[in-house]
Amino acid sequence: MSSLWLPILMAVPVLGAIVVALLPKGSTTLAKQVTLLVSLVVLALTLVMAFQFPNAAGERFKFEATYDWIPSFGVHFGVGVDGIALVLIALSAVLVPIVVLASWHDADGVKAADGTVVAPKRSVKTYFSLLLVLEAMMIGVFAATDVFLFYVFFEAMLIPMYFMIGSYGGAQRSYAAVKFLLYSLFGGLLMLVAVIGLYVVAGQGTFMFPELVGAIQDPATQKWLFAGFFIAFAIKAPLWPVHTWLPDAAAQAPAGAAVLLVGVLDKVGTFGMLRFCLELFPDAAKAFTTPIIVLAVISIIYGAIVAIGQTDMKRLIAYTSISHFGFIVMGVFAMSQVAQAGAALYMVNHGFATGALFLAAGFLIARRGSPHIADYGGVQKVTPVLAGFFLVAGLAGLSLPGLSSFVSEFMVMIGTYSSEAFGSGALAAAAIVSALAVILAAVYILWMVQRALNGPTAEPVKAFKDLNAREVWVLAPLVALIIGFGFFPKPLLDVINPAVTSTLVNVQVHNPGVAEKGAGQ
Amino acid sequence: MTYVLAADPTLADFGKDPLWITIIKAVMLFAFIMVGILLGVWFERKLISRMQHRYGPNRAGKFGILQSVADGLKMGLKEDLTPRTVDKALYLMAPIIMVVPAFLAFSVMPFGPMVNLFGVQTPLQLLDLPVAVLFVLAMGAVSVYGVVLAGWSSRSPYALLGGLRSAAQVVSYEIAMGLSFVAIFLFAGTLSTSEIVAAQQQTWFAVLLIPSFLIYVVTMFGEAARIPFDLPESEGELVGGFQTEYSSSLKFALIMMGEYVHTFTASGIAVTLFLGGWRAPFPISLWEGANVGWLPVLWFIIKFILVFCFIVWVRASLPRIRYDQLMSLGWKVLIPVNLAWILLVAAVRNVIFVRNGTFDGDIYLSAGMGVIIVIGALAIWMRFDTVNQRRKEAKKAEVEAEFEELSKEPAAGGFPVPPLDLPHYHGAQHKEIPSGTN
Amino acid sequence: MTTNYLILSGLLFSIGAVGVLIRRNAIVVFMCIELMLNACNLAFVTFARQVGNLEGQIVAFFVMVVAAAEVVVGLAIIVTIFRTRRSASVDDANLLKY
Amino acid sequence: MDLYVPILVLAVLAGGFAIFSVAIAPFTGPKRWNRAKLDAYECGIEPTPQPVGGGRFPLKYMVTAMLFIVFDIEIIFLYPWAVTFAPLRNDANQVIASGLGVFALVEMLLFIVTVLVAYAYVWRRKGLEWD
Amino acid sequence: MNPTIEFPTIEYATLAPLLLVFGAAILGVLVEAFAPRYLRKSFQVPLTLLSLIGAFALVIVQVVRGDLPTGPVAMGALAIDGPTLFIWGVILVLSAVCVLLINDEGHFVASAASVPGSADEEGAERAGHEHTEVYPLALFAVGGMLMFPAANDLLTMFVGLEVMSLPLYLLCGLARRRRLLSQEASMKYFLLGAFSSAFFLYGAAMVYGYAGTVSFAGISQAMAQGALLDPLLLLGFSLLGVGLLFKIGAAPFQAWKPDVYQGAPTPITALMASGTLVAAVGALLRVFWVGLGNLDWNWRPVLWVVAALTMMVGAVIAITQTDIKRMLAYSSIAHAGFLLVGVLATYDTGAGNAVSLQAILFYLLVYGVATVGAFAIVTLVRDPGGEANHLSRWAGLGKRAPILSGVFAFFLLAFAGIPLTSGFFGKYALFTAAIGSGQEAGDSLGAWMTGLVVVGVIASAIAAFFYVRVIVLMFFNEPAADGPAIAVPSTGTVTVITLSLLVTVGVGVFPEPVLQLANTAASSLFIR
Repeated sequence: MSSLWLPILMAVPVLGAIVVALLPKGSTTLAKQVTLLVSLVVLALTLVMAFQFPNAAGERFKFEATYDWIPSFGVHFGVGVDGIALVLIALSAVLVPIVVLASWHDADGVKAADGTVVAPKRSVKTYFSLLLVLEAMMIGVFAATDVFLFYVFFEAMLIPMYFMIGSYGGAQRSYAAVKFLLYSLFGGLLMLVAVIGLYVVAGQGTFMFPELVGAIQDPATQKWLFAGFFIAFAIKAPLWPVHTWLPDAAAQAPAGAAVLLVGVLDKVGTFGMLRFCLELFPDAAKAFTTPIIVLAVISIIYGAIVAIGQTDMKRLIAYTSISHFGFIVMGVFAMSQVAQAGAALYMVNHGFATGALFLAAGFLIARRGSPHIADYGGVQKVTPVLAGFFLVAGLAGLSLPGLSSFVSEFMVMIGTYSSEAFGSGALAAAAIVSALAVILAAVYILWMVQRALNGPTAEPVKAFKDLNAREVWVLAPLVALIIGFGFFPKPLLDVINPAVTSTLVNVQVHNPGVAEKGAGQ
Repeated sequence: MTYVLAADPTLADFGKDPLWITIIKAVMLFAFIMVGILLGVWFERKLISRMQHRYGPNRAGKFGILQSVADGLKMGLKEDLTPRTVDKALYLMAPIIMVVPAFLAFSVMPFGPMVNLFGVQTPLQLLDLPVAVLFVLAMGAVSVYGVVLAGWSSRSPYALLGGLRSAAQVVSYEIAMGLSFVAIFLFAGTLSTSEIVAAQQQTWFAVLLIPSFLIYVVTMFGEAARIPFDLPESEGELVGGFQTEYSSSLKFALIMMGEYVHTFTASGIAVTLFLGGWRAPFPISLWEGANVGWLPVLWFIIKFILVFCFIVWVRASLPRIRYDQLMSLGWKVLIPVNLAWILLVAAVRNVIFVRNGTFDGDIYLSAGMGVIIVIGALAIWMRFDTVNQRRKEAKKAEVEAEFEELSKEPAAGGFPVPPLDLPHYHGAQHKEIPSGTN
Repeated sequence: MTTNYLILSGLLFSIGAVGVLIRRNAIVVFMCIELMLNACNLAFVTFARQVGNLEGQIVAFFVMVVAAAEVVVGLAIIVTIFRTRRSASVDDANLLKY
Repeated sequence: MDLYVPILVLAVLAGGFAIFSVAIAPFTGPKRWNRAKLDAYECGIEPTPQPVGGGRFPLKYMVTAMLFIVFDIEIIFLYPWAVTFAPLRNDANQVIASGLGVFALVEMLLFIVTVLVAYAYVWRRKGLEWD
Repeated sequence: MNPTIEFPTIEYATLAPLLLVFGAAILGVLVEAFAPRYLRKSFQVPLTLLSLIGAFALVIVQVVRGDLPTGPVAMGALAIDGPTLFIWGVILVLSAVCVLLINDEGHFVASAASVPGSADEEGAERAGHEHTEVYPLALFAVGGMLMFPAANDLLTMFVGLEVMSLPLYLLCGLARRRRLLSQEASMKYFLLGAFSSAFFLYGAAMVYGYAGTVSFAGISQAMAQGALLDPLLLLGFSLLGVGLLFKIGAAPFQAWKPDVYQGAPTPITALMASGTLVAAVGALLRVFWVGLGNLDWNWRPVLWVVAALTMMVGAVIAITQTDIKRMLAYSSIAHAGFLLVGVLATYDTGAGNAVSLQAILFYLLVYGVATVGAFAIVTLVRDPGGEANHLSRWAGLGKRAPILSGVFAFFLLAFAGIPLTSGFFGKYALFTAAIGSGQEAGDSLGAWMTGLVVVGVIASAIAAFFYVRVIVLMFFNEPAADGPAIAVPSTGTVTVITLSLLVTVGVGVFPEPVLQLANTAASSLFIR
């Protein structure tokens, strides 16, 4: 029984990309409209699918579809979603139309207020078709139930993003793009070795994820393979110390691409840890928990501290993300129901929150032509709507209660603190240390808000126009989601929890008491 | 083909002599060649003089027979010059390199059947090898080194050019020569000289394989650098060629000796491979006793002398040809003709073998192959021939046009030229044209 | 008995190899390579004698052919280069005229 | 090995003779020093000694040498072919190994045709022109 | 003398592709000899292409009919088995494609014998002369390429090696522009190539001395019975290895590759980079797997080092290159290293070996195709003085010729092994085979094989850097004011590029048919 939902979901953006690429030269507006339409169709389809999810057939993975792709290698085109994958696909589907709207003029050539060219005119069609290709791959990477297919999307995703950063980004774009590509590629290649090793050692002759679970028994082998996967995901997620590509890439990418990069692409790393590192190599995962938690905590604190020192808005947001990813990784490896559910939820919420922050910052930057915080001041008075959105997004970034990030961050910390997975106090200590980051987050967000939005109005700021309708349409849904899920995260948790449970079963960790607490949240 | 007599040596008979017999045979061979040279030089001069209505040498000894000895002594007593510029080691080695292989080449020449030499039953031949003919060719090739080195080490333009020319000529003719032997091997099935002689018991290869023989005769002159192919020396053009710097001492004598031995070798090969070797010629061969004991040496020497006479005769009759003509003949005529001929021989042999049941195979296929070869060869030749023909005609037309032009304008290019059609220029025939090449 | 020939062949090969590595003149390098090929031939023929079959000799035949073809190609290439390099002087170009 | 002893003997004889002749030559003749005698001979003009390592020579000799190599190598294959073409007989004149027969003929035909193709090319491209 | 001569037979039908190519080459020489100058090209091009296509068709016919010979053919000289036919097919396709490139105007010198810059040369140029000899020469080279991997004994292999190399030596020196460079490349290639074949030959002599035969089956058998530590054998295999590794350009014998690739006319470079590599790897496999299969505990450690070194050297030195052809040459060296990883991946079982073989065959196909495509594009980017090979000239090409640069970028990504390109699956297949072989119980290298794959992965990452650098240069840099012109591609070149692109994309997305083909070819393994 194979369902056509996911293949269609992936085919639609690919077809859209081809259509956009084939449009006659010069029809830029048409290209944008087609892209928007396609992405909205995808969003609609995703939502329909999501509502069917609870009732759909399938044990853990639903909407499964499996076709032979390369029988010689035992590779299948196997797709299917569990709760975590579903919410991440939904996240991508929501973000893409927003990004399309947000980057409506990104490729048109941007002129700063003083007339200097910030970004020269580029091919609009290419940009938007790359965007659609990227969307298809994002859906594919979360939906893949075949390890090889996952790897293929994992690597192939780099290429459209590489061109989006390299061709449409800021002044240092080519440096940033190359750095991004090489880091990811290197990690990916290590993962390739591990993928091959997994296939060879398991000896199952297949790459289907469910069949590979529990296939590797030898602890030493597990450790090696785990390391291969984990390094790739750590680079992707950016975990300290392999995070350095992210600030560059995010700062140089156009705002829309940065949203997708930080909001979705990096989630592939944490998603991969949760799905593959834990379930395929449970023993290794347990063995490595302590060092990984340490890395995660370092990331949390380090990201936050460095963010404080940033003068560039986009870099600052990138560093906050590094801090947040630390939380997610910590949640994943805390091995408790609550923490993992929180981590999964965090992935979604972080996507909305950081997305909103990047976009709001992007609109500011588009008006001033400078990413430096010091160049702004008093924006609030000139463009209250923009400032309002910016403020809400910023507060979501510091996990203010009532906003969505808070729920997830809280769950991660509680889950980690109370995790009895290993019966040690180490996790509790980690949770306590990471709580410091909440304070630091308040510092960097509020400081930025204060410097940029409040205070005396800087001279160039006075000429700012407030958000136009398009820009409002970009930010409003995100803020709505942030607030909505901040008060009512249950729909998300309802789909996430079963998936987390089955993950933990595969990892052979049981702490039902904590699970109950998590469910009650 | 009846089988060879027991007296005929086969390869198995060689390599068994005790050392002292070997030494005796070697000394005999050496003496034969040395004496042969002394007499040969005299004989050649004498013969050629008679052909030119002269007396030739007649002072030293009876009929001047000691003339060569006298020449040799004279050379020994002349001043030995070594120019300053030469590459000394090679300069001195070159004559030695020329002479020694020439002697060695003679060692596989069969003089007769098994004889009783001081109580030992042994073939009258210094040695035989499974690759005897190759050995001869190899030795011929090695002495080319002598020629080249002589020219090279002299460090003078004439000598260098002479040496190269000589090398080019010898190697060119070596190919045709090597090819002319192939037909013999096809029949004899061996490279050993004694066995080739045995294979000629019934018919000489010179009769059976006339084209091969003719080609060999031509290449023989080229290889030995005898007139009409003595271009390496060509006194008129190259002041003596590679030997310019070997003025006139024993070194020069050695070089001359080497060339003479080459001529001898060439004759010896002709006799051995084509003219039945030591076997008695036809009417005498009917007598059983003609081919046993020491008698065959006589037949060999007679044939040898006759071939040598032929060489001298040619020298007396023909002028030296031009270098390009020499090379053209070798490359454009001898080699292709030879190849076609070899294939034809093989095809015919094939037909014969298939007919007498030695081979499996379709006789018509084999015969057809032969026809293809003949027709193919002819067709190719027609093609090349028309090419040559056209070239000649074009040249003729060009010359004619030139003459026409000249006759119209006697003052060609400003120089007063007497009219070219004056009767005393061309004799009676006005239309006489210089002949083309070849 | 055959050992001596093998040693000779090894020596020739080494001389050739060293020559290729240390000589600067293309023709000499080329000659050294030919020397190496001939050392191979010697080794082949010696081994043919030693193991008592004809394969080694057949190989030697083919090697000669190949070496000859190599000579032709190699000389053509080297001569072309020499003509180019010496073309600075009219005299030289004239002397090397083909 | 014994097969080659006679060659050695003859080589010693001939070589001894040749070396003796070369060695003795300076002692038998007179010696009258004259500068001109020691120069290379060049028809009376001032001689132009060639450089060390030999002088330059026309390239056409190189071409001849190459052609020679190609055709000489051809002979390498013709000889064994010719020798084995006929059936091998024993002492009693019975065939003990058949020749290669039609096969050999066909193969040699192909071989020679191939060589002739090269030959035709050389000919048409004026490789066989001398002056 | 052996009294019973085995009557020789030659399986003409099985050898038909080989014979067709050689026959066409000989006909080509005849055309050169007899056709008038203005007609030659119009004879040569169809003759060459048709013969290659015909030979390919003959290969296909044999594959379809499926009655492959079970033993060596032509008196044990050649082995026409599954891998051979696959390699033949690949070589024929690649060379046919390269002939289309050769066919383009302006790559070859008008008169090779004239001195560069002389009036002679100018005259020949003006008269529009061209060396149509390149076609028969290329055909001879292709014939050698077919013979080289099909050889079943060391002698045939040596002859094949030389038949392949000699025409290439000459072709390398025929570039029309920058002739001094081209001639120098030719000489360098010749001297080093001849040097290496001398090593090969001496190795063959040593192995012959050990085994008493030059046929691979015989060598293998001798090893099964005799001592394996015989100095003759050890010396022999090392020298054979030197000769063969030179041909594929493995470190430390890689020095010729960049120079030659840079100097040679680009279509010839394409032929060398694709066809020669394919043939040489085929031959390498035959020597090491078939001939020296019993010695693998001995040569595998050596090849391990060579493979690791080759990958690293190729990848690292490529970074410093400023010439596109040199860079591709170093990339080719790195890829030779990857292929060596496959050669190392021997198993105890035939089925395991078939997996490795399949991977190698697959890699050869995809790499060859992408290489030809890349070089075809290199021919199109031109300066007034010829091809614009300096990397700085390629800056901003993406803006002037987006499609061309896009396709080139795609080929580069395929070289780098990014998923959804053919190169990725090639690398994947090789690495899988290698890791699998190391996992076998009692494997002499064991975990070292995984180590080698890690080295390979690191090399890939380094290699990706310089591929990406070119992409950055083309797309993210501003074009120079006087940038190179993009030649209007001829139909042939367009065909070449399109074909390569289609194969690279097609195999990248859906590799199964090609894998199946390689699998079928490999499953029969090499016959002995």
